Amino acid sequence: MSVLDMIIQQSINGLMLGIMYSLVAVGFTLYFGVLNVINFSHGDFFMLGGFMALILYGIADTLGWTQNVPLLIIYLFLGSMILTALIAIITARICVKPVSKAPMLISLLVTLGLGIAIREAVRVFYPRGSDPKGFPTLLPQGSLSIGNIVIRYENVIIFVLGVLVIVVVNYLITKTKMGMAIRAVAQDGEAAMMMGVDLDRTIDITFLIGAAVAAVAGIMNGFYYGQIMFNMGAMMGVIGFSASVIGGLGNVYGAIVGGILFGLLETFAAATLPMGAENKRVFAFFIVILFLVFKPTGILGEKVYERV
Amino acid sequence: MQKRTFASLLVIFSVVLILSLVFTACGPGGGGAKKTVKIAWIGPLTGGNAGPGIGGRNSFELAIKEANANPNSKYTYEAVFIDDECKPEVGVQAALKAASDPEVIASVSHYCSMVAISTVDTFHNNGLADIVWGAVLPAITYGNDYKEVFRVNGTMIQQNKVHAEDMVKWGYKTVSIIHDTSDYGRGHMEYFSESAKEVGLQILSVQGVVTDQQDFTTELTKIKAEDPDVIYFGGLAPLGIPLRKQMVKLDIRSQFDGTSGIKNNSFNEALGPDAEGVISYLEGAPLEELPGGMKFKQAYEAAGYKEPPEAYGPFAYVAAQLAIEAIEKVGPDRQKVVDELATTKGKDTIIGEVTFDEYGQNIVPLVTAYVSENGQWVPLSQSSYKEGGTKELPGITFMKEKGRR
Amino acid sequence: MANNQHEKEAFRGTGGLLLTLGIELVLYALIMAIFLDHGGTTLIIDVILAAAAIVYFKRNHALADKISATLAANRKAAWIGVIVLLLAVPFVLQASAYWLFIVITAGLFMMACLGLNIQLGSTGMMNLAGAAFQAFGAYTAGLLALNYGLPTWLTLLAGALVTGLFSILLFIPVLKTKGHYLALVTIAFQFMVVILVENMEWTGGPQGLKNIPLMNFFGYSFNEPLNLGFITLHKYANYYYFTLLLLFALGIAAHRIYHSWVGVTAATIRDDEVAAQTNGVQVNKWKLTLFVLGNCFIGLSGAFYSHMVGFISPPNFAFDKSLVMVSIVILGGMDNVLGIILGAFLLIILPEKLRFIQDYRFMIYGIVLIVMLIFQPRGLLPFVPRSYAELIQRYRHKLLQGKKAQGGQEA
Amino acid sequence: MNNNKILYTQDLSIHFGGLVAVDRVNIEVQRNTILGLIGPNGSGKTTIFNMLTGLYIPTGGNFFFEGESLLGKPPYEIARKGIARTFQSSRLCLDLSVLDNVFIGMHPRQKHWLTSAVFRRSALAEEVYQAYEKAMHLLNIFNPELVKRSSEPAGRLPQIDRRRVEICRAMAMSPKLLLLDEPSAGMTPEEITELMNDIRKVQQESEDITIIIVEHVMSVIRTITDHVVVLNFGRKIAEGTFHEISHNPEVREAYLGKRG
Repeated sequence: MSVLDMIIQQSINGLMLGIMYSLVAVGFTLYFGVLNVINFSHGDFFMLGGFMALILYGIADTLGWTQNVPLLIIYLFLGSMILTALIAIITARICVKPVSKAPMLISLLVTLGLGIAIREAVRVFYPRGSDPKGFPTLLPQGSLSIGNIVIRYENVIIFVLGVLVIVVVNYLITKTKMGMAIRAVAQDGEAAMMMGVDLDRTIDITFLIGAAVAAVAGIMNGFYYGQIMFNMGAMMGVIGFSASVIGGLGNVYGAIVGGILFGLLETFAAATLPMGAENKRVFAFFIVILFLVFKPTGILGEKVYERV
Repeated sequence: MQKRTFASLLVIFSVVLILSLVFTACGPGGGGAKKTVKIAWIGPLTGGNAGPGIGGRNSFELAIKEANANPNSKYTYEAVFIDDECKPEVGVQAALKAASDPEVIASVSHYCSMVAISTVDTFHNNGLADIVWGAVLPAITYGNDYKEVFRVNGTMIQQNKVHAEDMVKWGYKTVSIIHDTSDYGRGHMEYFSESAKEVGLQILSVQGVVTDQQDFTTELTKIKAEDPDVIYFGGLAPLGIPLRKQMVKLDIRSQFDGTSGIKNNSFNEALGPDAEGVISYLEGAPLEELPGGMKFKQAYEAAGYKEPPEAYGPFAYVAAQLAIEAIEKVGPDRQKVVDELATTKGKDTIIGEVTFDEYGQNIVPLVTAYVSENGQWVPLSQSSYKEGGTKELPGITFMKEKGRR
Repeated sequence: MANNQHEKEAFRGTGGLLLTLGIELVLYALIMAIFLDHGGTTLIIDVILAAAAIVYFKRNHALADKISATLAANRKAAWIGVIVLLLAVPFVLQASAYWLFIVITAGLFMMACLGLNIQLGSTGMMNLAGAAFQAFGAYTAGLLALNYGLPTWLTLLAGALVTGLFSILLFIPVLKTKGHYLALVTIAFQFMVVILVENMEWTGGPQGLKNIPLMNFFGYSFNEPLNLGFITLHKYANYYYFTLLLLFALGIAAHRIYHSWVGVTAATIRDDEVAAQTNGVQVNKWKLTLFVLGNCFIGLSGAFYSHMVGFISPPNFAFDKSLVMVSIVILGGMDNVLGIILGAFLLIILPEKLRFIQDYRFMIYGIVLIVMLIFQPRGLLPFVPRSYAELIQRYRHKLLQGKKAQGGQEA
Repeated sequence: MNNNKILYTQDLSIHFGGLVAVDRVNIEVQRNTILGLIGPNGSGKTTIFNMLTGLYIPTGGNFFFEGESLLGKPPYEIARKGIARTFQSSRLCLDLSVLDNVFIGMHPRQKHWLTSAVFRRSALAEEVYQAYEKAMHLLNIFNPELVKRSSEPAGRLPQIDRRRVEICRAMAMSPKLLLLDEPSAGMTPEEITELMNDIRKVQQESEDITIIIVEHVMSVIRTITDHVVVLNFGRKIAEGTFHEISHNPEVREAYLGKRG
């Protein structure tokens, strides 16, 4: 393998890793944009999405519905998105809404508590929940070789699907009436309420979209890595948060940029630096801090003048 | 008015005081003909390592139940389970909890090396026998001269020595190492590298990965370019599974060898056919080959445990048996039990003969290679992959294709 | 002043004194019973009693006011009572060193959280890297003691100071970011520190530092049982008393800082940086000073831990410990020294007691956290407006004495 | 002459991106006078305050306070030179007590910090006592009621009292120049009169204080200012006494819009 081949192959690896991060990051951007909340339980909804799909697959398997693979995949995605979103809306009504007006610290801690509760509930109630769980292989497994570079069909599907999901989310919140309401709340909750926007419904919808995207990310994560685990959301949450900040909190496309940048940073740090593999996160987080200090609005965020 | 509220407060106060005194006085009451002796079990019951932890706990409990069912035993045994979450800080508290209960006479403790190494002081200071049932870091027994610390399972040194020698036997020449950065992974990497150098294996690269990592494509892409005969992985199943999966996806067909950390059911369950041909090394002899092994297996199943005993369950079982035997012999006295355990020599158990050296380490003569075949871990020597068997290890096939063999 | 009004409503005389001491004794008995009880019955009874008391006092404000007035009127006696009862803890827990150890651990959390409170509660600087700063203190003390054999008092001091110095490393991010962004900076820092410590040789890598000398002050080893002549206490009694001493010192320092210009300045920076600046506050200087000061407290707790347990390793200082610290500050009550103590007590000791429900423990921890925050979002003991009565009284007293002396001279 | 000019600006300008908020404004303020700064919304009055207090750095021009250029100085340093201000939307710390809010105004003069707080309590006590007396005195001028409620959180006070506390905070600095940004916003005419009387009282009490006041209520400007500057779209369009500017056609146009 030549150096160039290696760079290209590692870039592909970085892109794949990055799109996984992007899918989680988009949720953070959404919650922050609307509720001004950093939802630390988001990573755990991501995990929950994966487990929901696994349960649904188990049901399909016992009923013998596994013949038609495309239909099965659609069933897994839709089912898991709906179930995860339902749980998200219920928990949001119970725990997040009562503190949505409280200081940021409180909402941060509430979502942290929610994350712990979800994670532990999965571990305790899912059969042998603390073990890693294999995820069914449903996407085509072949690959395409260009010279020494190998591109797997599965990767292409996941990447395209990931970008598509983010584009759809962007469409939903910038082009539809519902999205307008969401953004109005983001700008000024009270003013939006006076103009007839139903605040409760908007919060519900935000959690619906956020959790559905998290579920998609969880399932794709399962397809890509072939396993899911109850605690996979914790680190993913922190990285997703970082990626959304690098991209620019509040900007949906920023999530793609931030996620992919974080993925590439990790990949190349691991591939090129001495002791890189074990220290790549140090490097990536260092870059995050630099961003926060010198460009806190992120790559795609707009510069905001602080009103005095 | 004032007087009345004051009086009622006084009444509440005295009631509470009495109540709390009553509750503290009512410890678990004695009674019954036999004296109750407590034996502690410490290991992970929550968190990522709860799987093997629960297997160990069940096996331990099985030994206690068997002893209680035995009409000849002099005491009634009570198991005390304490969760160490696989965190050193919690482990120290757990050990202290066991040690500060005077009724606890011995402790069968720790699956995670990190925790085991942090608690040896606590056990030593309290004079409580600490029989390690899963942690493999050599320093736990060899790093001190505490006579309270014993270990029934082997250490990384023995495991990796045999492993490296076997690699040469199979004809491998080059190896790439991936390890997790915990003490477990790093320790395995160090001892393996040492042994590998001694037997003349060439190490192409060593890469560390953090324990909550999921994506190994970067590291594997590098390894693919190195084209080794075998990939050695030092780490536990939660990392081993995605690593193996991604290895298959990247079409890396070198042999995949792991440490004892991947020899558990979840590895086979999660990977399905992709686990086929993966090798793992574990101290001790396979259950099926031992006199009491099948009996243990049957008893475990008969006791109705949902979770499998996992790789280290038998060790926890044996550790409990050793503790019970010592107590039966010298009575419920911590010091005497420690002294008695130290004399253990050539005792027949389901994990083979147990002999403690001067460090309290069981000098296990056996290290067994297992191979994943049809979704089960099978001793390599009994599998179709054995030399001259019906199947060929993927690494061998790969080397033949490349013309290296 | 308002104080006088309270005094009128209080129970007076011996009755008041007895009530004060009685309340303390009841609370003490209730808490100690939790430790001594092997199961969880006492805990459940206590929780029910506490809930009943809260409901009762919410309906019956007059009585609650009366009791608090009585406590205020008997302050000296109340403090003496508290001190005596706290000194008695190792005697009560003589049979269970484990619980004594847990109490000390909670004490160390209190120490760290007093520091965190200076940053988070008083100044409004989010710090989710508490555990990482604790690691600086712990490793400094451990390495100095292991490699150079420095005495304990020096390593403890060095642990605190080096942590403060290292936190200056973060000064640009701390000054330039706020709110969520500062939260992320500290999260990133937390992960960097743990990964680095794990991957470096001289910190012992993942195996950490072993055999760190236990505390020894001028020849007195804390590792020996504490012999008082009439009774021999467990060796942890040494650590307990030392923690108590440090906590008293640090608690009083924190309390005094709170009731001073520094506290006012910090609170203004927290509530409105712009207003602070236009009133002449050097916001950056104060933020940095208080950030460093808070980290010194945290570092000290880490150094203490390494000398108590004798073993430290990277997982000791993981992210979830930082979260626990922040939870303590927020749950106990931001910017309230007593709140921190209550918060640490609840969040460290209760989960330990909840061990009897093993598997469900963390799930319940999460749920309890949510429930508490929803119903008591400002913490259990919320921030109370500063009172200067004590300082002013003190000066008036001095003034009065000065006048008397002067008057005497003139005559 | 120069001695009497406490503050003057030279072509003071600022723009945000493409928007020119203040364009070459020249203002002179005489010592011990009250200057009124008026103009329609968005004409740059508050922006000028923000520049004078160092919150915004001007992109052009300069300004001098007591003969010294303060351009580019950080806000805290400008405050220490003797410029205090209030804000359009009150910026009290609502959780803190009234007293604490006034105390922060004395920040630059306080001498006893960390070490005194922990170890030298009596030295601190003396300073606290003096500050306390001063704060009480100030609060008493504005509203004796405030003295009684001084240990309550500021957030519990009615709007008018909050403004009074904010002015007390600014006065606690013993400033030479006080910038009041719409102190009467949201008040009834009676309340406004009351507040203006208080401000007059304050000015009479202190020996040396100059005030710049931004106001929309013309009766306020008429009754208390000595001199008025009118801004529109970031430019100075007129200045003079109230009488003079009220007859200036350009000013009328700016306020009422072009007719016919």
